[in-house]
Amino acid sequence: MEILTYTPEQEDFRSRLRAFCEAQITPFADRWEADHEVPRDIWRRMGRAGFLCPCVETRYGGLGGDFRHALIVSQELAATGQTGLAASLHSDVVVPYIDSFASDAQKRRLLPGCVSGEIVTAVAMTEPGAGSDLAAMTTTAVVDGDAIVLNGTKTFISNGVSCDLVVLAAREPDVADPHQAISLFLVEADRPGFKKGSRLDKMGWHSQDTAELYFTDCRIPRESRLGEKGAGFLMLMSKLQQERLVCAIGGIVAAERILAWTTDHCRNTRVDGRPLAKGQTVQFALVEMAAEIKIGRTFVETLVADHIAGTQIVVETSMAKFWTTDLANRTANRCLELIGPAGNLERTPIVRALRDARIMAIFAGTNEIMKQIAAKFMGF
Amino acid sequence: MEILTYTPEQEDFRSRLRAFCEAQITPFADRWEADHEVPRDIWRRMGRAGFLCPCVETRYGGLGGDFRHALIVSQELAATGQTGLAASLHSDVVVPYIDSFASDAQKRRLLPGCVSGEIVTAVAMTEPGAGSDLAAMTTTAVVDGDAIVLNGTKTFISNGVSCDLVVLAAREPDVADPHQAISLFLVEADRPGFKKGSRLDKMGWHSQDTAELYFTDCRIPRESRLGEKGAGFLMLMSKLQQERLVCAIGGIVAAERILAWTTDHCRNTRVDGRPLAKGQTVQFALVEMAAEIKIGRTFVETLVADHIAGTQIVVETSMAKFWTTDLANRTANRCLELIGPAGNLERTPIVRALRDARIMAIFAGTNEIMKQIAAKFMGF
Amino acid sequence: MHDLTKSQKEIQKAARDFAKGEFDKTLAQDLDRSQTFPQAIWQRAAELGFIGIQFPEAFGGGGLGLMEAALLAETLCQADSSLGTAVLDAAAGGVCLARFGGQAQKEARLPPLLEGRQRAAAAFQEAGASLRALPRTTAAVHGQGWRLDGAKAYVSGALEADFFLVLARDAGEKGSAETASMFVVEPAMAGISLESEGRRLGGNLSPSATLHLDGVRLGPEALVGRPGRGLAQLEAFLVEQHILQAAQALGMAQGALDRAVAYAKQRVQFSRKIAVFPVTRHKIAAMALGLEEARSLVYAAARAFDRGKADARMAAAAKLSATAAAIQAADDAIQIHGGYGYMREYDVERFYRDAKALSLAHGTPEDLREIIGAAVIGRVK
Amino acid sequence: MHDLTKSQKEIQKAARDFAKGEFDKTLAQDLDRSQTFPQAIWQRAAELGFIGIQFPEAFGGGGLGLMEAALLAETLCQADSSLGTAVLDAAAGGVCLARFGGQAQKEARLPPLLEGRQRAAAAFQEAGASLRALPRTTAAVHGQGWRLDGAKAYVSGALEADFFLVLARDAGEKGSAETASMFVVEPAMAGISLESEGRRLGGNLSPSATLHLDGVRLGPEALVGRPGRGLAQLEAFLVEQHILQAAQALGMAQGALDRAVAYAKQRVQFSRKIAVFPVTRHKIAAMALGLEEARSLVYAAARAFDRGKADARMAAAAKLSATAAAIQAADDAIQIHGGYGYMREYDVERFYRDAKALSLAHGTPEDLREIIGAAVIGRVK
Repeated sequence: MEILTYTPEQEDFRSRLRAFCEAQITPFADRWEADHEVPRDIWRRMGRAGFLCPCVETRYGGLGGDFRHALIVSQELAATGQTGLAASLHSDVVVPYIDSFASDAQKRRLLPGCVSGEIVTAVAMTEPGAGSDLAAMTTTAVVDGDAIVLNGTKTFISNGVSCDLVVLAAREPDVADPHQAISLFLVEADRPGFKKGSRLDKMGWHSQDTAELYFTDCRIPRESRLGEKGAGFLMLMSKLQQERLVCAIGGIVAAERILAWTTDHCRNTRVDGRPLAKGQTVQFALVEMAAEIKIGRTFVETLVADHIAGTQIVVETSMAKFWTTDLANRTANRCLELIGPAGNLERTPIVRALRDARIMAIFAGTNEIMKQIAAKFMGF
Repeated sequence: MEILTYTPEQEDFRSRLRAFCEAQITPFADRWEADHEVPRDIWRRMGRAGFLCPCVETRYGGLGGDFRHALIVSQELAATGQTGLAASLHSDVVVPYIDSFASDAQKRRLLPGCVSGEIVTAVAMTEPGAGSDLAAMTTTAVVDGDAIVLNGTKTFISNGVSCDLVVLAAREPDVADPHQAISLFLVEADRPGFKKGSRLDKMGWHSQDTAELYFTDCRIPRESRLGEKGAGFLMLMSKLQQERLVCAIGGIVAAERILAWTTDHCRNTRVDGRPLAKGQTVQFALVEMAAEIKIGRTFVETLVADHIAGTQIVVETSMAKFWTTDLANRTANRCLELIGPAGNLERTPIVRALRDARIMAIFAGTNEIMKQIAAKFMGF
Repeated sequence: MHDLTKSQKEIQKAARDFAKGEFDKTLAQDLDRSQTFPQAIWQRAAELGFIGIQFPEAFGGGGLGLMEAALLAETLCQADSSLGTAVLDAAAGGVCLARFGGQAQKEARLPPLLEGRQRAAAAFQEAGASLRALPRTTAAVHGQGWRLDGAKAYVSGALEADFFLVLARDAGEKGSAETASMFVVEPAMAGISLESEGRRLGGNLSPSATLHLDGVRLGPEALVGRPGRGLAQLEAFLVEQHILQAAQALGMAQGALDRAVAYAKQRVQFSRKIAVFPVTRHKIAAMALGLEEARSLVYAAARAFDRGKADARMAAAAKLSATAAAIQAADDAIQIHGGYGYMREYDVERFYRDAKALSLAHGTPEDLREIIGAAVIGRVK
Repeated sequence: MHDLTKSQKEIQKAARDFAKGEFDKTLAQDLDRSQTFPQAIWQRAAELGFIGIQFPEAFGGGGLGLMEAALLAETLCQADSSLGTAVLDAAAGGVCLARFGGQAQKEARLPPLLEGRQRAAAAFQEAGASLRALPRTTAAVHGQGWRLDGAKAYVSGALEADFFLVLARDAGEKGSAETASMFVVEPAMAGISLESEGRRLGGNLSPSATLHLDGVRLGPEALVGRPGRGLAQLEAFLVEQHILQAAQALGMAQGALDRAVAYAKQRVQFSRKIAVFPVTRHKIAAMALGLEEARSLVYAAARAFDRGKADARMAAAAKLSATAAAIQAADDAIQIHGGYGYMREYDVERFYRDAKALSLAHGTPEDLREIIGAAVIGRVK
């Protein structure tokens, strides 16, 4: 059965996006990977073509779409074999903070640029000493007259080099309770005292610019606070469901792409004169992976439907995040075994996919954190 | 989201069935297991209460229900901790052959008894030398005047001792092509030349009477053929989707029951003064199992919906059968580890569940056969 | 491959011959069903010197090493998982006497065990307590001796044991100490009662019971080893026990593999022996790999034990590896047998149940992972 | 635990000291990035006698056994997965010469290898052919020698190798034979060309190429071993190679485990060292268990080899076990490191890539399962 049905507009969106990707992204993916960045202009082209932030309301320049758009974008971008153009992060993880919590004035100022690709965004929570344990964050935000002064270091920030705007989580030291001391701030990249580190060198996601961000007496206007003072944690929590769902979608579409490529490879590659896919053990492996992926996809689609309907699905989303991202890793590993010695060559696209997939079990809350959350909400 | 919604009648059916099971089955499950059979009368009581063959049309005595009833029955019976009262086998696997392929006369004669529990049914395909490989079956059916003469041996026949009526697959030797030589026959238990073997002694399913059936010059009336001559394979194939879906449902509900019991146990059992469920590794194990089961359940429910809608889901059903039955085994194994040394005592209900679960990966087509079918239909 | 000595190979052969002569699958199935100990086979094994071959010769043992005991255990359990473990476990409690007991205790108690006249059960686990926790059963000083109160659960072979080894927390007048001591108790003693635990998943030839100790008075001769050293003695017992259990599991894995291979080579489906299908072959390869990994590890641990170099981590790893291999091999063997694998007539389902039972006794996989993790990580500052 | 001799322990220590002095993680990261062979380290290793310690002393080898070679490989790869494999693999092709070559070949070719002056690549795998298939590359008799045509793929270290060992099907005038022969060829020979295969997932310090052989004329001195015995020689090579690869994988597993434990003992989350969280501890226990299983098996196989008792099944099992342990340990190490585990700065992602690469070279897991399954099942009637 079809869990999700798409409107004709969404189907049109998908086919236009696919054409866009095939023409403007996929052919350049290898170059971007080698360059360790995507050209700034591709964001603008993607934005101008209407593929960024489709869920933003039309009065701020968006399509007023729903979360099915996120699934479409994730799926089409997965097929491009690069991660640098992190549209899902921008559209479905970062911009929603602005969309949900910013004042109308902030929205008018920022959202149109986010939609058009003029403004690339990042969200900065993790610190060198505060990964899974957000309450341990030490970056401070101190009100000083009309300004707020930021000090601290953030790390593993995706779009960290290319970002024009950061949604920053920081502690307001005048509040004692660590959970009520966190606020969010909108920080533009050109603020004095805000310095971007160089790109972190990673196992995968080579075209994605992940970096440390340094704030040294960085002054931002007092009205840069996003939402209420001390509501940072609540805001983060309220958006994490969507972020994790974005990850779960990412896990499934990655696994699907890896298996699809491998299945084609096994059909078309002869070993000792016979297509790999004619071998019984290869067939069983392909069937087993296909089954897991199909089962996972069905679950994720029901969560997307629930999320659109506004249902609270904290436990299910946490489960989906760890299960699908582990699935992506497992699938990539098993596929390389089927491919054989060529599975060690980077010219085999699945090799990059394996490297790219590995981070999914770590980012946006490690899979261990997902299990802790599920355990907590299940009352253990 | 709710994949399946139930009618008020179905909800009522569920609560009446639950009450019936709690009063008339669960308290006696241990005794039936020890006796290695269920009393003949419980079939009749269940039938009279309207819980057998709910999908049979009302004119033959059924409820005219749909496959959601099968899910309800499977779920409620799983909670009783016995397998001898194999209502799903009778209602959802065997009787559908009659329901779909019998003549109106045959239906009028047999279906009301099937519904009321007067007639307990079995289906006999497997032979000692023909398990996964049905085309190798050697039981013969030879027309001799007004009679058909049966010779051969069937094995692993559930309800083999208690059955009153067998749907028998046999070869008509006058047809050469092995796939076109198989027909189905309706054989009553009291036919001369039809002998039931003694109960096979199994690892689990102790209250279920599984037996060999011997046919020695067994004469049945010529009109006992079910459906067309030579259509046996096609009829079997056409019903296997539902049979496998019944198995997939069985796998999920078994896993759910095993995990539910274990979760309660871990909440309520203190080791070294602390509930097991407060331990991090126990929590993670419970969450991981819960995730798999939830994901599997979602998939199976979509297949039930598709099956009701008449969609062909051969590949998906094969996948679901092997995945959910492996899941049930995996879950039982892992749960016993969490339970600890008490996991070796039969008074821990999960121990019986582990023994009962093991056959699921074998019956109704081994899980290897499921993968072969999926591979074939996927074009490998 | 494993460089066995001539005498080790002779032990393997003697055990194989013994099992061939004495073990019978129908008998094993009947005993499993009726929860009966194989009395005659056990006594014959004792006559042949198979019981306690790693115990000192002075007390009737074989004077050999744990490696020899492991080879024996493996060979017997390969022949039959239920008969093998039943025969081998009958003297399990004796290990503590042999290792920690005084001269008088050893002289009095070991020979009857090793001659097949008495059986001794290891009664260390308590319900609601972890494997290596300070026991809740107490031993209060009472005159020249002690008074024991508490209960031990999951005691295999308890119903017919002639004596038990138990651990009890040292309880002084001022409350409980953080130490424990080990004692030998007999079923006829006042205050001792046994409560059957009924049928089990596996290990049914040595049915288990809960041992209740209600004000059991013990004289000074009941103490095994040094007072207050009970937990350390338990740890030492577990090292030896885990290696022996691992060896039993190896045998079960090999036995399941043997049966699966034999079946696959004669069963025809789709007009071919199923042993030629790649999926069958890879399943068998996986079974063999798990077994070879475990066997190498178990032999290395047993040899290290005999050199005085074994530790808890190594023994726990041996048991975890070998029981996992046995469970997997038996599970795969069932699957390869198809419907026949689920029938009691075909042994592999019993191997599976016995392997699972073995994995849960005297240290579950969770317990063993805890031991290994703690040893690898060491002290965290 | 593994009962190493004094001299074996000295080899471990020497290797450890060497790695401590010469290996550098920044260097390893740079070489991995630039696909560069560690020339200086390799030559220093040769000076110290680390290259070919299992080769005969007469030709510059160490005259020791495969067990010693395995310990060396393990220790170097524990220190660094990339530097270790690069140094060790530089003489990989030499194994065939040492085992099957004639006196003149050995005298001429082995000393330069073992002195760190030349490198030799094993070029046996073909694209589109399984590991042990009759090669499609042909050797047609041509005068006193042969003419080779075909291609070998995935040849590690090919671009800088001084010679290659290749296998070619014996092609007579009347068509192809079912036998093959082994030859040594040099990159400067007419008809030889190398096509780089670019960047790899792992093993980037010895980048690979496809070796094209187009009408390469060889004299009689190019034949290694006996004519027509190439496939048997390949099998024998694989036994030794699989054990050596297994030893490298052991080192990678241990290296990943070391790094994970060290990180877990210093990383604080939720105000506690993550090494105290049960889930971390059990993950580390699982890593250690996989490693211990593999180590016991690899050592048993290496010792059996040195007693002349190794076979294809044992070697395949050793490699399958150890590479699986290495991949699992490195994967878990990444997860324990969290985001840092994904950064190149923290080695574990490189260990993961190198382990995965190792598992796919000269025998994938599928190939190894095939070898084991065939050996366990034997002939099916």
